[in-house]
Amino acid sequence: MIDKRIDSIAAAVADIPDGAVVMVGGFGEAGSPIELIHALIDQGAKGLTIINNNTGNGEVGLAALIGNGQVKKMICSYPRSSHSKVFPELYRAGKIELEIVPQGTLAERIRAGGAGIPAFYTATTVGTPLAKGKEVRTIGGRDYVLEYGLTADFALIKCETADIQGNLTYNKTARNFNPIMCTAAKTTIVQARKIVPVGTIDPEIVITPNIFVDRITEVTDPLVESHLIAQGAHYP
Amino acid sequence: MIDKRIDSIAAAVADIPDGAVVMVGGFGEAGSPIELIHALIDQGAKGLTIINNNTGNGEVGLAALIGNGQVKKMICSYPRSSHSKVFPELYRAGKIELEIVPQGTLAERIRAGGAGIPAFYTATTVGTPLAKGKEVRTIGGRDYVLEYGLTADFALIKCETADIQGNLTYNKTARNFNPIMCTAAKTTIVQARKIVPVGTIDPEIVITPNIFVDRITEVTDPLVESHLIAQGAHYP
Amino acid sequence: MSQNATGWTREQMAENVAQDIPDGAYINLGIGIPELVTKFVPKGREFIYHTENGLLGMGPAPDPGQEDPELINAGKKAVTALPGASYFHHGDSFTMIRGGHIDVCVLGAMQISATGDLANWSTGAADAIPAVGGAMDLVAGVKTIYVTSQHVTRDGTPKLVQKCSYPLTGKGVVSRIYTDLAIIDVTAGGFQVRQLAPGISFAEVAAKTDAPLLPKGKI
Amino acid sequence: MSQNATGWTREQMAENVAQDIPDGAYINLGIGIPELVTKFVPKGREFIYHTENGLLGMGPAPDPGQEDPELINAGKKAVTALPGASYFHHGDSFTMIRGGHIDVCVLGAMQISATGDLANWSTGAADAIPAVGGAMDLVAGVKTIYVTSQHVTRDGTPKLVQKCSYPLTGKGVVSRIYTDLAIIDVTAGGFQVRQLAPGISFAEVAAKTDAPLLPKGKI
Repeated sequence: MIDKRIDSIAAAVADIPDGAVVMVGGFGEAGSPIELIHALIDQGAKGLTIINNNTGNGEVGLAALIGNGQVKKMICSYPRSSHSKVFPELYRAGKIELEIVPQGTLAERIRAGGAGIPAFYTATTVGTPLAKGKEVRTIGGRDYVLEYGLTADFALIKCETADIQGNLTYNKTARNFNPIMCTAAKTTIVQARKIVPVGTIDPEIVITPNIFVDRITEVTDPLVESHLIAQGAHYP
Repeated sequence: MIDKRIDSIAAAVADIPDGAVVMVGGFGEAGSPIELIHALIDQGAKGLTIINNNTGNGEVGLAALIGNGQVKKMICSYPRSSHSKVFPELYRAGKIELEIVPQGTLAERIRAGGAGIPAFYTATTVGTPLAKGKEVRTIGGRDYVLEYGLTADFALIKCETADIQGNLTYNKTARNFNPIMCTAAKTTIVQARKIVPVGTIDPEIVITPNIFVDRITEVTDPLVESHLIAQGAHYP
Repeated sequence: MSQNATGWTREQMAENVAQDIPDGAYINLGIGIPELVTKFVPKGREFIYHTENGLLGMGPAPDPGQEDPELINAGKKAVTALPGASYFHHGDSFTMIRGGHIDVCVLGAMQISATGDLANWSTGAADAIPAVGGAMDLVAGVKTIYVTSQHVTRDGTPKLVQKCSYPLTGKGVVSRIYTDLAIIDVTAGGFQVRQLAPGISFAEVAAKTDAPLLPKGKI
Repeated sequence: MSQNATGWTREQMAENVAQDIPDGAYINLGIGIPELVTKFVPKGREFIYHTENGLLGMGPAPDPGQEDPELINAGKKAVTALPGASYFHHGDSFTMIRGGHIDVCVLGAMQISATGDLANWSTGAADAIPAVGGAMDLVAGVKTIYVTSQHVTRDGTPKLVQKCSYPLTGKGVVSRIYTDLAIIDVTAGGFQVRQLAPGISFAEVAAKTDAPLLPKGKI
């Protein structure tokens, strides 16, 4: 029986090397794999390129990974938030690179990367500074810019329920970038609130089919980022 | 309260004009909106361009629409089947045009059309006769052909359950092209085995969100194409 | 609508927007005044709200204590899901936006040009950290873009200009502007007043607009 | 495996393929001999089957009378869904194929060239109706393409050739061929025997191959 469970969170992220490109699921705190991120802080890989919509909040989760000096470059749409101090300070000090990508283009680039589409055209950014240096093509009388698919070495994913072979469901708006990131990484590592036997999840409601998942760990009672921030917590 | 129900199948397809581009859901008989197709035969629109993976079976459903002389052009991946005589005869007689598109490229062109992506690159067909006349571009050391998004004036869709505002679920492999076609047509017309009140379908299991649906009709006990063919049936 | 010598309030601006949105519309609302549109849905109409982080059928904020950290909107505030809602991933969410399926998007603005260019994401200042979110996708993909904003900045500088000096969000995308002083269409001939706020004169609006302004009814 | 003077049977060819597929592999099987692979899964291994019309975890044909016309495979035959299966639409199904997520695809062939070109969709005859289905997507996207086929056509014409005369399905895509006479790798140096069927000589295989054939173990 195929079984993709990994005993510990630490083991699940143990082989992420320095310089890896890592997609991190979540939009704000919803769907953010905070335990996997903290395990990556413990593990210590450096020079990472991180793909996420934001740059984390407070001094936990993604913000803590950045604050710990492990991230060389961020690819994101919105590197600001009301509780985010870590990224702005590093960015202004020239200690972290930033590739800003509109949210929908970021999503489509990830989806394209997972779907074997190396490049596509989109009207988003046409006529704006973010189109600078990009190929523009007129199709059917309208201008579009060329954008490239994005892939990663690893994806860190949070889901609600996983079966042991990797079929996944999500909780509400925690779905966000997680399913498309599962498709775009060589190795997809998932923290599930609950792991269930094969055959438990109705085939009609599987959101991420098991082909896109490599490793699963159970985190029954995950940390809640906004609660941690309210408490003034920091990691490590 | 938004309510997208239409009283009759005939009313649902009444305004499809001559020359319309119509996507028809289904792969083989699974997910084929046979009652909507028969209503389109009754309605009589001519010179249609039809987008479907196949060209129908026997002398019912899509094959009957083609046999009735209403179709000017087929866009499909596989215009043959064990019970399909109608299309081959018309094609050999030069009475119908054919644009052959690999199944995955067909799916992606429809998905792109629905997603506002006018064009994309894919490795499918590179080095084959189907790449003839297409732009080839080398990206990351591999060759890809340029393909364009597909949209339609109407989509005819079969689903399992619809709520009255157009959230849809499907049955097993009847899902196939239906959800992506819902996104790519100006007007999406759905036959549902069952129509339920708003709030009945769990938001987590909606496959087609209601934004992609315009009209819904209930067909509680749809015809089964393979049964009709076994009976030697033909339409009208 | 109560009269106000200094123009419309934020609530009245949102109400003006809501009046122009048809029954059954799918809507995406930006942060700030646009969010107030939900409070002024005209009688007999129903709007369905989209939030780009993967929810269609978004409802109001939950009661205090009922927040779910995994049910939030694009502004990362707790929301609810109404009956008929659906969840989906970011790829599908921007299929709705980029594919032209959302009917109306209401956004705030830093500047709007006479040709409908919108600047609302960056001052272009050297030390600013660029942050665009979904704004460029929305203006490129949604059928109708409405802007609602104060007519001038806090220091009195016009936001309606001949040409934006801030970096653009999109080119030629805005069709109508709802300010505290007037409702203004972006036409082939430039800015044109559609309606003046009670007690506000055309001359006052024209004086606070840094581009030619056409009166109502003229070409 | 029983010896057979005229080479391997269809079942033995499928068994040969199955032996080379690792545990846990995601597989897409073409129509004909490839479908027989499911009968020869080596002990201790588990394969997961994908069918391009939207099912992962496809199981065997149902018992007679248990068919569901809406649960079929890409060949439009009734199938079942195993525990752990999932349904998805065609866009997502070809994300699996084009995105390189399927490990192995086993296909039939009309011709295979010494550089791994595959022709299996059209004779190119003037009156043929072109019909490609998902074949071109599979060979372009799946990590490993195995072909299983009789070594020659019914009239004795070699299928392994220096250059395909039929229209291509894909260029340089086939990595290994399982025929009734031999298992043959497509290498940088051309066709190379990996294993001969019991009772079949290298000379016989070489004589029935319309391209240079390297013996096992050379370069």
